[in-house]
Amino acid sequence: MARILQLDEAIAKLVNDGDTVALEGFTHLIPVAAGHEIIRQGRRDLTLVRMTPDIVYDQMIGAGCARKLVFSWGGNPGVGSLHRFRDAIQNGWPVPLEIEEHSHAGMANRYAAGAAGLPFAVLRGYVGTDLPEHTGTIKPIECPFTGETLAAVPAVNPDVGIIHAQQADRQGNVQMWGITGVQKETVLASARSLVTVEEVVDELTPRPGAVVLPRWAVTAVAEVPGGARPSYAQGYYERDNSYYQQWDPISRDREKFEQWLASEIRTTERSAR
Amino acid sequence: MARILQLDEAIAKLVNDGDTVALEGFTHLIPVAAGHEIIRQGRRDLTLVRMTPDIVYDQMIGAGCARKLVFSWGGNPGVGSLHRFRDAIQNGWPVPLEIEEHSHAGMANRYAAGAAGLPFAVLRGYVGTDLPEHTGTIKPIECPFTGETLAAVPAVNPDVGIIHAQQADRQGNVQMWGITGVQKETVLASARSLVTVEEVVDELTPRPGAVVLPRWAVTAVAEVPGGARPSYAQGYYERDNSYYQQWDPISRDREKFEQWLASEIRTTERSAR
Amino acid sequence: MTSQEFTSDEMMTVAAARSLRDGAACFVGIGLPSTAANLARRTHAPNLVLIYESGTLGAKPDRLPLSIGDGVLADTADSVISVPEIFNYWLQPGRIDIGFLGGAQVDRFGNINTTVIGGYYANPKVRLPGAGGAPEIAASCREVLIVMRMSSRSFVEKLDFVTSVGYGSGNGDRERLGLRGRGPVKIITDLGVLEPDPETSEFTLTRLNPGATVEQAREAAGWPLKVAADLPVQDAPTDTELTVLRELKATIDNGETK
Amino acid sequence: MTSQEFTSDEMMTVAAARSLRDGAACFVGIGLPSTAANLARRTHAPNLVLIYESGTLGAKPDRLPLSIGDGVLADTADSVISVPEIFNYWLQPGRIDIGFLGGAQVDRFGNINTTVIGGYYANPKVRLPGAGGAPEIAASCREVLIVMRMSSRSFVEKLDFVTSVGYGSGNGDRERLGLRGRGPVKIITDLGVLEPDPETSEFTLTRLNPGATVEQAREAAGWPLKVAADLPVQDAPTDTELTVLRELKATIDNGETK
Repeated sequence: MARILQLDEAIAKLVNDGDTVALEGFTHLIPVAAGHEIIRQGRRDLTLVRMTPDIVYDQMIGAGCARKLVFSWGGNPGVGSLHRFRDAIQNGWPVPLEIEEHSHAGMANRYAAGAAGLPFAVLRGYVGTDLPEHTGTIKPIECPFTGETLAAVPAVNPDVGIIHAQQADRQGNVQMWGITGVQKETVLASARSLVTVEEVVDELTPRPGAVVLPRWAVTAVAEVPGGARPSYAQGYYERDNSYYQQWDPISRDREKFEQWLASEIRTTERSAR
Repeated sequence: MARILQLDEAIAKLVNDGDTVALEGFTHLIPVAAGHEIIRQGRRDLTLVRMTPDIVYDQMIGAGCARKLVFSWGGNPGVGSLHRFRDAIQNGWPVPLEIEEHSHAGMANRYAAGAAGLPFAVLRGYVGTDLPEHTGTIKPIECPFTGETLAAVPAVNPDVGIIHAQQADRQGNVQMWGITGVQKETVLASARSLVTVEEVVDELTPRPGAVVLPRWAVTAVAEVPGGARPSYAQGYYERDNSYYQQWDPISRDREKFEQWLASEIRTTERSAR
Repeated sequence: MTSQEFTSDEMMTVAAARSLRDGAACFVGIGLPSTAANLARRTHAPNLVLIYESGTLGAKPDRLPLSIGDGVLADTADSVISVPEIFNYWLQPGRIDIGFLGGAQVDRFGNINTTVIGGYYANPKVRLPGAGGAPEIAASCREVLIVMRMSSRSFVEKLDFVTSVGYGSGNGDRERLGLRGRGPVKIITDLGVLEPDPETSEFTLTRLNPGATVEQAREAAGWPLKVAADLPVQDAPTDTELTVLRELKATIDNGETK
Repeated sequence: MTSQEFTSDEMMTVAAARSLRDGAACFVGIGLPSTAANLARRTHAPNLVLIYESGTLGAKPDRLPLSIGDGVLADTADSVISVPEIFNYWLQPGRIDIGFLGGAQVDRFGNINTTVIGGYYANPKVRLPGAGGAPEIAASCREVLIVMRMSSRSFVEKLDFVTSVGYGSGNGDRERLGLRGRGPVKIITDLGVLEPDPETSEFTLTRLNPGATVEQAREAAGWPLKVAADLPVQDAPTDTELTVLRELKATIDNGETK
C-alpha cells in the first residue's frame, strides 16, 4: 500500500548503495528531481537501468552514483553526446562504468518480462547485429512448435523503479497520461517503487489514455511539482528545450560539471530543476 | 484500410469454409450477430477459437459450422452446460467436433503472441495439471538464463478475427470501451478482421479506458446495432440475462434447436438477437 | 451471533467473507466468491481490492455483478485492463493475495477438477466448462480459498481430471512443481471448514458449522476424512452479516451468472 | 520545379517525403524523417500514418514535434499506447510499411552503425548513442529508407559495429537471417539517391540531385561506388514543397531534438 512521503525521505528509505535502480520516462515525465535527490544523498555503486539515458543519467554518472548502466539509447536528445557518460566509460571518471547495451525492443521486453514475473522474454530482434557479441544478456531460443530461432533477453527486475506521474490521490493511487512509455512495467517489475507526482489530489478523474497504478502496486508516492523538468508533464508544463542545449558545455567539462553539482545539487535542498 | 460493409457482405467476403475464425468478447461486446450471419451463410469446417465459448458458439456448433473448437472455458454462464457443444463432442451431432483445450492465461497469451508476430508465448501455467497430457499445444520451454522450465503455447493466428465495438468513424477507425478483454489482440493476430459496431459516427470522441484500433489495422467494419445481444454493449444496452436462461431448454433438445435455427436464423434476414 | 435463521449457503458465504482480510487484493469469480468479497467489503474489509478476470482492478460495485464482465465492474474500477494484462502483469507475478476456486471435484490435497467427469477425456460422462482462469489462480495467488458444498460425489478419493493443483500428491509437491503461491489454505463447505495438515498437507476438518456434525462431514467425504482433535464450531452469521448479505443478494433479480 | 534556391538538406527532405506513398504507415524518428513525413502529409500524402516509437499511432501534429515524445504527438494521435506495445504489437509483426533510419556509418549493403567508431567496443574513439529502435525497425518494417549525408567518413568500406542490418553481406542474407521486412530500398543523400542492385543488393547511385555530379558522389563514398547506366537527375523541390517545408521548419524555434 503506497505511503505518501517527502522526496528525500522516500529516496532515503527506498534506495540503497549497490541497488539496481530504474528511472523511466520516455521523453515525457522523466523523474529528474528523484535522480537529483539520489545524487544529493550520495548513493554509490548503483546499477542504473533506463532505455534512454539522457541528462539526468549523465548527471548521476558524473556524480559517481553508478557502477553500471543498462540501456538502449544514450544521448542528449537533439544535442549530442552525454559527456559525463563518455568520460566514465572511456576514462573511468569519477569511477569506472560498465555498460550492458540492448535495443529499445529488447529493453521494453525485459521490463515487460519483469512485470509479468517471467525470467525472460522472447522477441524478433538483434539478428545479424553485433550486439549479441558484446551483450551477454542476449541469447538464442528455439520455438518448440516451429523450430524457429528467436532472441531471448532476461527480465529486468530493479530493486527500485522510479517514475514521475501527473497525479496521485491521497490513498496513493497514481494516474498519468499522454506518452506513458514503459513506466507501468517499470513499477510492476521492481521490488520497490517510487512515484513522484505533480500533485496529490482528492480524487483521480478518469481521462482518455490514462494509465492508473493502484495504490497496492506502488511503494511510495512523493509530491514533487516540476519534478520532471527539464522534460515535460503534459497538462502542467512544457519541455525546456534550452536546458538540453545548455547542458552540453557543462557536461563537456569536468570542472564546470563539479561547479554545477555544487551549486545546483549539493548545496540546495531541492534542485531548481 | 478498413472498408465499411453490410454484415452479410462482410461475412461473405471474409469467412470461407475451413477457416480458423475467432469471435471474441469477454462477457461484454460478444459479436453474436456476426456469428448468426455465419450460420445463415452455411459455413462449414470452421476451426472456432474463443476463450469463453458460450451461447453463440453453442449455436454455431449446433448448426454444424465447426469441425474444431479451441477454447479455455465453455458454458452457458451462470446457467449450465452448452448442450449443442456436448452433443457434438459426445455424439458427433450434427458433425464431429474436435477440441483443443487451454486455460485462460494460455489462450490470452496465444492471442498476444499472435498479435506480436511471435510463433509462441511463454507463461507460468499448466504445471501439475492434466491439460498438457491432452493438449498437444502445450510444451515445456527452458529459460536460457536461469534454466527454469516454463510452459510454451503456440501463437493463435486466425484467418478471421471478429469482434463487436461501440463505435467506428466513417474512415473505419474503431473505438470500444468498458471491458475490452482480448479483442485488440484478436484483431491484430488475425489475417483478416471484421468489427461490427453499434454505430458509425462522424468522429470518435476520446474516452477514459477506450481502446482504439486504427483503420489500417482493420479489414472491415459493419454497422450492426444490437449486434452483441444478448450480451451487452456498455453505453448502449444491458445484458439480457433471461435469454441465457431461455437458451437452456432450446439447447438441450435437438428438435427445439432445429426449430430455433429455422425461425430465428435461416428464415430471417437478420436475427432479432 | 444471530437470532435469525440462516441457510448453509449463507454460512459458507459468511465464512468465506470472514477469510478476507482488509486491504488484501482478491481475485474474484462470480457466484459465492463475488458475494463473499462484496460482503467483506461492506463489513470488516472496506479496503478489500476486488479483481475480476475480465480485467477490472479495484472494482467497487454498488450491487452484486451478474457476470465477471458486468458493466458495473468497469464503471467502478480503479483501472480496466486487457485480459492478457490481468493474467500476465497481475496474476502471474504473485501480486494477488487471495484467489477463490470451486469445482465439481476436489481431493484430499485440494486439487480440483472442472473439466470432465467419468468416461475418458475425449468422451466423458459429464463435460464441465474447463479450466478458465483456475490453473493459474491456483498456481500464482499467494493463497487460495476453495468453496464447495460437501458430498461424496464432489469430495473424491481420486479426481477424474486435474484442472488446478492444490498440494499435488502431498507436502512438498508445490515446491517441486515450482508453484509459487502458498496453495489452498481452506476449503469452506456447507458443513464446516477444512485446513491442510501442516505436516502432510492433507485437508482436515478443523471447524464445524453450527448444527453440522462430524458424522455428516465424514459421510460427505469420499475419503477417510481426518478431523482435528480440537474442533470448534464457527460463529453463526451475525445480524449485521446476514442483513448485509441479504441486501446484497436482493440487488440481483434473476440469478447469478458467470 | 522551382525558381527558388534550395539547400541540399532541403533536397534530401523533399526526396524522402516523395518516397512516402499516401496511406502508408510510417515509423518516424525525429529530425529529417519527421520533417519529411510531415511534409508528405501536407502535400501528396494526406493519409500518411505517422507512428513514433514513444507510442503514438496516427499522430497528426500541427507543428513539427520537438522530440519523439512531444506532447503534440499524444494530443493528436488516434491512439497512444505503451512502448512495449509499439514494439511488440505494431513494429515486430511487420505491420508498418516504411521505417526511416540514419546513422554515423553505412556500408554498401545498407548496414548501419550507430554504436561506436574507432578503437574497440569497450573503449571506442567515439561513443555513439547506440541502437534505440533501429535494429528492429531495420528488421521488421516492410521497407526502410536510409537518409544520410554522403562523405567518405560515413559511407564506409567496413562498419566499426553493425547496429542495424540492411542486406548483410549481400543478396539473400536477409532471408538467411530470417529478417522479414524487405530491407532498405533507398539511401537518400545530399548528392543523390542510391538503390540496391537487384542482383547483388549493393547500393548503386541511381539518381543525382540537381547540381551534384557523379564525381562528387564517388569521392564521398568509402567504397568504389557503382553508378547506374541510366542516371536521371531528381526533380528539384517544387515551389509548393519548398513553401510547405519552410513553413513547417518555422514551427520550431530552437532546433530539433530527439
